[in-house]
Amino acid sequence: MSDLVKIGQSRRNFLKVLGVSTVAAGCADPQKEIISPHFKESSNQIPGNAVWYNSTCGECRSHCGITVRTREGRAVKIEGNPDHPTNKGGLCGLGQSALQALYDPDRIREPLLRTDGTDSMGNPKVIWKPVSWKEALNKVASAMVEPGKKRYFFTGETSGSLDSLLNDFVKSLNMKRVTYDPMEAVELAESSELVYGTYGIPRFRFDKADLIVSFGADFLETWISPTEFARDWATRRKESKPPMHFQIEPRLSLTGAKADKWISVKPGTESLFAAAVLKRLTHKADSELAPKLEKLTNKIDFNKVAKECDISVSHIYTVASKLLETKESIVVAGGAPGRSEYGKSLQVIVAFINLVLGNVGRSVIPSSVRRPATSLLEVSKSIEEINKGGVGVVMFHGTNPNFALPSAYGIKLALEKVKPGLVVSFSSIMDETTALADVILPVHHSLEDWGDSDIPSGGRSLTQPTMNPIFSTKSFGDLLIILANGVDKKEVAGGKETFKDYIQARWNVSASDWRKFVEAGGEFKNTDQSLTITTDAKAFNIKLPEKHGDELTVLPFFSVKSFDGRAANRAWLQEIPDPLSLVVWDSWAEIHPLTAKKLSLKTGQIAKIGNRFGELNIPVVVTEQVKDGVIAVPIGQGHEEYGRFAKVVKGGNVYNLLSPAKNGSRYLPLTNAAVSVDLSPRRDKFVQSQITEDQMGRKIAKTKFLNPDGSKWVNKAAKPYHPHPEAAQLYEQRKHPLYQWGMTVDLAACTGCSACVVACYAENNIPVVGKDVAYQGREMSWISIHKYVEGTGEELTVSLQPMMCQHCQNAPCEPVCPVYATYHNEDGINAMVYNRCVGTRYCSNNCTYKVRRFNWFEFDIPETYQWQLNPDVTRRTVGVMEKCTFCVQRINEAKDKAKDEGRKVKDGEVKPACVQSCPTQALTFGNLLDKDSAVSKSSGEKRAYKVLDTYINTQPSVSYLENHKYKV
Amino acid sequence: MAEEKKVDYALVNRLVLKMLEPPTFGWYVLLGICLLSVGIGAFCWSRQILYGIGASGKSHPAMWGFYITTFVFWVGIAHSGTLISAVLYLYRAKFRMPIYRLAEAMTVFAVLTAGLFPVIHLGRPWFFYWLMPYPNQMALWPNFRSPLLWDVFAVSTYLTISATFFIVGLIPDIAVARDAAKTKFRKILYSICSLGWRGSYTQWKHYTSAYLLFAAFATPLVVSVHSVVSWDFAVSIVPGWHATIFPPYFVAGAIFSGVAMVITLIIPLRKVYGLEALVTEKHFDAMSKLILVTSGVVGYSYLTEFYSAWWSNNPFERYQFWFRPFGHYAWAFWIMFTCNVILPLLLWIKPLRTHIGFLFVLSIFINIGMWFERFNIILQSLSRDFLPAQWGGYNISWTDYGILFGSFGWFGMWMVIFIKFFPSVAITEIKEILPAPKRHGGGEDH
Amino acid sequence: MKGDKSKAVVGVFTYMDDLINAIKKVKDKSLDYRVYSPVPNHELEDVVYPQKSPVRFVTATGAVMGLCAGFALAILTSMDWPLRTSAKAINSIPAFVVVGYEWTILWGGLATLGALFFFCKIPSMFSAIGYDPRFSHDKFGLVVGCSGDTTGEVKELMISSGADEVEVRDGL
Amino acid sequence: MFRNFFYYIVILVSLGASCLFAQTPEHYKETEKLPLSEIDAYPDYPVAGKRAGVWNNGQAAFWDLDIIDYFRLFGAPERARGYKPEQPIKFSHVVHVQKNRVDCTYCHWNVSKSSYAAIPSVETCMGCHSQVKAADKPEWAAEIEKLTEYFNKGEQIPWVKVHVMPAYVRFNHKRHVKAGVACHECHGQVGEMPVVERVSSMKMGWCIDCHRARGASIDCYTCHY
Repeated sequence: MSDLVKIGQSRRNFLKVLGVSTVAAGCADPQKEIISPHFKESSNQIPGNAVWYNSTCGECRSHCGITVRTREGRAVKIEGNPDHPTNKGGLCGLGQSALQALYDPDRIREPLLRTDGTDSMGNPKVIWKPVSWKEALNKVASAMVEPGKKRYFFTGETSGSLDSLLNDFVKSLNMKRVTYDPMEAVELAESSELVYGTYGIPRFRFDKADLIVSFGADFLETWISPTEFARDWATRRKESKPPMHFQIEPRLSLTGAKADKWISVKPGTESLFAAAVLKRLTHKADSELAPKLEKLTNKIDFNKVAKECDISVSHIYTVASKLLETKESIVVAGGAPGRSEYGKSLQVIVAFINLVLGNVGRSVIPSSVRRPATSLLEVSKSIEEINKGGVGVVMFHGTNPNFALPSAYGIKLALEKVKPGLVVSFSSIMDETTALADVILPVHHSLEDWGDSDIPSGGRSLTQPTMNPIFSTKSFGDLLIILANGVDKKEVAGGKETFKDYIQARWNVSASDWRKFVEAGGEFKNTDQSLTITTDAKAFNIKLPEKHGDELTVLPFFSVKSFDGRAANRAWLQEIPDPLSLVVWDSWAEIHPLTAKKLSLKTGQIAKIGNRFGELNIPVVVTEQVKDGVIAVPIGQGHEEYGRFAKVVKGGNVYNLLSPAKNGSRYLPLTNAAVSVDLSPRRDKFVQSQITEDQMGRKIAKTKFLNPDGSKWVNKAAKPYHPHPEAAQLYEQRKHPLYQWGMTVDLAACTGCSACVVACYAENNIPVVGKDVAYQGREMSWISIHKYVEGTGEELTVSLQPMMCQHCQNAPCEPVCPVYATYHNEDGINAMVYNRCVGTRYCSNNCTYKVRRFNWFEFDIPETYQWQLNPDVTRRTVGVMEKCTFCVQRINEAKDKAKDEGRKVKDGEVKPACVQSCPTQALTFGNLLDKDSAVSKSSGEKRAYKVLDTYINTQPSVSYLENHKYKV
Repeated sequence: MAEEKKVDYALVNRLVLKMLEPPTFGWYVLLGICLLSVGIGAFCWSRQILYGIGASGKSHPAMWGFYITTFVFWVGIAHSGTLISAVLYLYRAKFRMPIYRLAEAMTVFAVLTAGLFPVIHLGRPWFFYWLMPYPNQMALWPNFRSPLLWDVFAVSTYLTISATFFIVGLIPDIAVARDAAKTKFRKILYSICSLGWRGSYTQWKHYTSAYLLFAAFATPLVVSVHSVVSWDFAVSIVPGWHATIFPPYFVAGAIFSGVAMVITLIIPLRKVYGLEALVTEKHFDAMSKLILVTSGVVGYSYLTEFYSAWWSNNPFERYQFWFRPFGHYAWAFWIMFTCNVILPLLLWIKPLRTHIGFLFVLSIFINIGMWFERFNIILQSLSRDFLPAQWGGYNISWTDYGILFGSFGWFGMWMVIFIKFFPSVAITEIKEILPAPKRHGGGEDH
Repeated sequence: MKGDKSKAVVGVFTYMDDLINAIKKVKDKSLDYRVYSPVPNHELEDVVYPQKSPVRFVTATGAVMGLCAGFALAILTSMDWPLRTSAKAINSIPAFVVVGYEWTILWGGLATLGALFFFCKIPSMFSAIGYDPRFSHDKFGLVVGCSGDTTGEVKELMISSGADEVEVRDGL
Repeated sequence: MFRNFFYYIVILVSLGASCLFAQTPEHYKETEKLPLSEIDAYPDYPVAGKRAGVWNNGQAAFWDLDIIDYFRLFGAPERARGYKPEQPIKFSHVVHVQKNRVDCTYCHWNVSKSSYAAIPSVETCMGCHSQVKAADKPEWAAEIEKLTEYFNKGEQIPWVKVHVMPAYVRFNHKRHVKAGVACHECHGQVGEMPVVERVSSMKMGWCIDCHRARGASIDCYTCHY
């Protein structure tokens, strides 16, 4: 592991060793420095000032708007675009970590050609030979036009201009385009077509619902458009009488953790549950639909369903009666747990429920903007065809089937049979599929490239380059145009030479409008689609699951750490603990205590999970947050390629345990792969960020329970809680002349998605330490999501609490520092001066919240990652303490601006990175002295409390607002 | 003093100066072992400076560990030296005479060792001087509100005063050695070190007066230094540290460990150099009783901590004191409890109080126990404090062990050199308690 | 002290009562003398140097200065660049007591050391008149400075008091 | 007795003195200056030799021993007053500022716009030097030729930084310029320097001294974060 994150031992450090004997050498840090001024003066780039570009995130299919901060021509931070209708300012961790894909040290930097060589032992080994673009493109072009050969283009989901260019490209070159994105909810689009008559993923409006029922859809984390949904959900969740939320899934997701009730069903039986609920609702349907639905559900027997789902039958009645009671609701299904063999049936039933309840058009809006093209059927057919030979060229872009499909599909073997044809990969990172290519054409990252996409709410989002390409890469769109033009198919691009021109032509707007849209990051407008519902008769012909076996099954799920595997090469995401399992730098298997007892496994032991398709050797996390008999494993870890940060996580790829899809399914069913579990011979360190999840009644993360009518639920059995009396103040309290910065954290809105943590890593140059150092408990994150669990089984309550420096007014850390390296400044910030710190670490000992981090080593950041570092924040050296500063660089920047304009800093002008990034706006920051500021208002709310303040009188500047949860 | 009847000035000189005879092979071996372990410690420290403090086992949240434990341990060891030399001097306790020089040497060298640890412990040891109040170009001063700065003042004062006390006490004895020196090297060495002491009566007059004043100054230091060290913990808010009992508890513990260390050192010395006439069973009996008393105080303090945690109804304190005997580091607690509270109870048996072999073994156990006492206080409290989500532990690394080992070598090195080159039993003061030789009516007890 | 001290008569005594007798006689003759002893002794003290040592005044001065200096250091440096830590006052007097206390002891101790050196006239690189290595061992020495013609008288005085041996050396 | 102390002192002093004489750095020697009298482009300042107009004579706090300046053993020369590295092009501020009266902000135009006072780009230089060739002064012409070469190759000029600050100091030029701090208060009379030299210690005490005198913030977070 130390090959991954090197611990520095520079010459400077060596001087320091000498320094001990010769005393004064410590101050000798600067060396001769060279300044290289810009060659050209640029009108908008002033060295030292940031330039922001609006663009669109290219990390997943939700296409959030982003605004990218660049310094001296280099992207250093990605934030959500507040004007973008999809995410309205927040951005998930994946989107923010796009920088680490851009600056991935393992990025492919020039075109590569596969040659066969041998390693030092004489074994055959692939050697990648760098070639010129001309040579590489000539090779590809000649293979493309070889007559009489089959040609394939495997792509991910595309949108907007690229989609149309790609389709024209494959059409004119007589290629077959195969699309595969494992996360795309293709079954949802299909069911939408069946039930509503509109093919495409509907828009979901979680802010329009007083009741949320989700069958496995983790809409706060990875499902469809999580940032948008989280924001909508949170606007309502913050209310004093929030919408009730049921989550029906076998493994508690983050969304489930935020739900009022988690109903843990057996995997694959969600459709039965949904059907049972539908049965209770059929009478609400109109006269035409009702009999059909009754027919559809007539075989449902509630008790049988409850038994099959392994739940109490009352849950079905509760969910159904709540749906009947509530006027405005939303029912969704999906996510990995919802994608069983019967996933499509589930979606159809859910669509019917929404239809019956009148949600369609209000909280569920059928839409054809996002039309998934993913088809596993096409993929497997194409693989069969490739196996037959006679293939001229196979191209890949934006998809990694060699990782994201079970090995049973045999794509690796198929690609070996392409010879003498050519396998071409348009990829900027060596993933598992690219590793099989003959020619690799490295493409721009979306931050270096042009592009556009359609927004579900209407309008178009534009992607623009935020910096010059750092390596010899080319835009994928440009490459398509060059290749098409090179083989005399100029009609593909309509005569355009570059992809940018192509987009501009396709947008067909005036030059001034174009400029306006580029600046804004797209053209945003609300288009109301007229709604006509036509239900296909086939929708009533769905299959429901029969009896399930009792064997152990594996349940893969998408996680905020790795998504479907695309995020595995981000050091930040690997380092940040999974908010629920708390695992760092690893893959893991969640097992219920009862199952674990049967298998005699303990947390941290490495289990061998295998079936006839493959095996995993991953550590076990014993937790009640998963159904008995189910082994939940995150998707996306266990890469064999995909860069150093992905490869370091060993243990195998969970896709390899799954059996191929049956019955022409367009997606891969993820549940119900039977496995056997054993203790693995593999030995490895296992790191969890917490050693306990019990808050021992300390009232750190508070949850207020509500009765269904919204009043406070009082636990009469609980012991009375005696807060300490108001503490006397020994000293006169500090007066702040202008500002007293403070923050509030709404625990009801916090989903634990860890976007704030990523934002903090990116903004504050926090080093990634790697697994070995994390194993010693030496992570550096300034803000972390703490998880506390109370209750067991049905009563399980998970609290997720972002914990950062509380900037106490009576900070215990300050008076103990012998050198004033930490003190209280006049803005109420608990300041930390790195260069004054000698490293006694007393402050950390005395910190009640233990939020101070110490630089145990000089962490070596890979060179390319260094280009991301924020020049406004000092990189801390070895031996100094560091912690959250409320992003003082941003405060100073705002003050600087305010001073220029001769005014005070306005409310909302300063947002620390975490506050800015929060998709749910759970965090509020501002001046506590200003009684009208948002933070003053929210810290004065009834729910507000300060952690441990009644015990130790630290008087934090950070207030938390209690989480609330219905007692159902 | 029945058995000392035959002891006269000449015998004292002969016995003590015998220890200064040219080193034997055994002495070189001992010195070699010490130097080797100093080397190991130095290597570990260099490596730690090179890579960062992460080379040691400290972690989040246990940011203090072996080094501060060892620091407190050595400061504690230092205490009994001053107690024996200064406090007992003021009380005119005669049983201190044969052992006080060794105890004082132990004090100085233990403080010398302890003083290294705060620097070793620093994240950036090359800036250790920022803790000193000196005018600098940054126009910055240290923070006098920090207990660590109090430590700097307390320990540096302690080192200065105890070293002065020690050296002043040595001057007449070095003069004795000078006058008996056989080799030229030693002659020069002792001439320089004795600063030209002649023992003229005016000198003696000022000397006794100054010595008394030194003793008077060193006495409050005995109480204050370890109290200040204990404030490092007691002033903070960590559950398990934040207790008003800490100063007396630490001082008692310090004396306890110090007396044990004196026993550990004096028993082999007495054996090797045949000092049975000077260091008698009576002295061991007195020291055993001191151990018994301080062990009682320490044991009582342990129990008080538990009681006050329970009585306070403070969940953090309560959990901490449940965690100590039954938690993850329970082994450390039980080592401490056995060595410091249970084993010393055997000293109630009178024959054991003068049983040399038993005392030697017991004293080593007490030293181990006292090291673990500090380990318990520091590590256990830090690893389980307010937020359960931030709980953690300590990953003991070989750097930790290496530096701990090195500190014993460092201490031992000074002791070994001292014993061979300077009188490690106070010649003058033993002579002082002997009856002055008189032609008429001798035998008057001083 | 007074008179011609060209010669020094050195008497070596084994017994303290003999020595004291000799000193008394020398004192009666108002001769300048010096006593060497391996140990300090009260009886001797009463004869030779009955008044109190001035070291204690130096010590007291040092200690008081240390107390003031300690508090001054802490207070003045805190005022020089007032940085607030926690809600504590810039002049947190209770915290500064430790500094004052330690410096009282430190300065007092160092002043005592200085006074000791000053009054004992050490370090001294010059050999003392009439010093004999035995005086640090088990013998007492009495050195009387006198003119050449009184040496016999002094010699006689010492022998009569019980000196083991008497020797005449050159004085200052 | 006093004689002994005297010996100790003599030994200490001679040790110290030997360091002093051995280590007087080459770069610290006085440089020849053009007469100041001809210059009227500057505001009034006390004419006090080399460091005229420099805040506190370029010295840190009054007790600063200037160890770094005198003993190169103890610190990087880059941090010492008198640091005067050789530049890739022998650019003379004397010619530009003093003779031709070019305003500082003409080339360092963003000094009031950003925290950096950026070195002008090659293009900016060529703005004038595409015309100005100094054909009558061959040694100047050679330097301009070098500049033209850089321009033609499209390369940046690797200027050597004179005012090197540690990475943990955040100095904001804009704020200082807007507060009315004149360039020469820190940088000295650059117009008199044929080769730019560091005339201020730029150590913390020196900054603080001025901040205190002018009532500017002395909060640590103003400069260190």
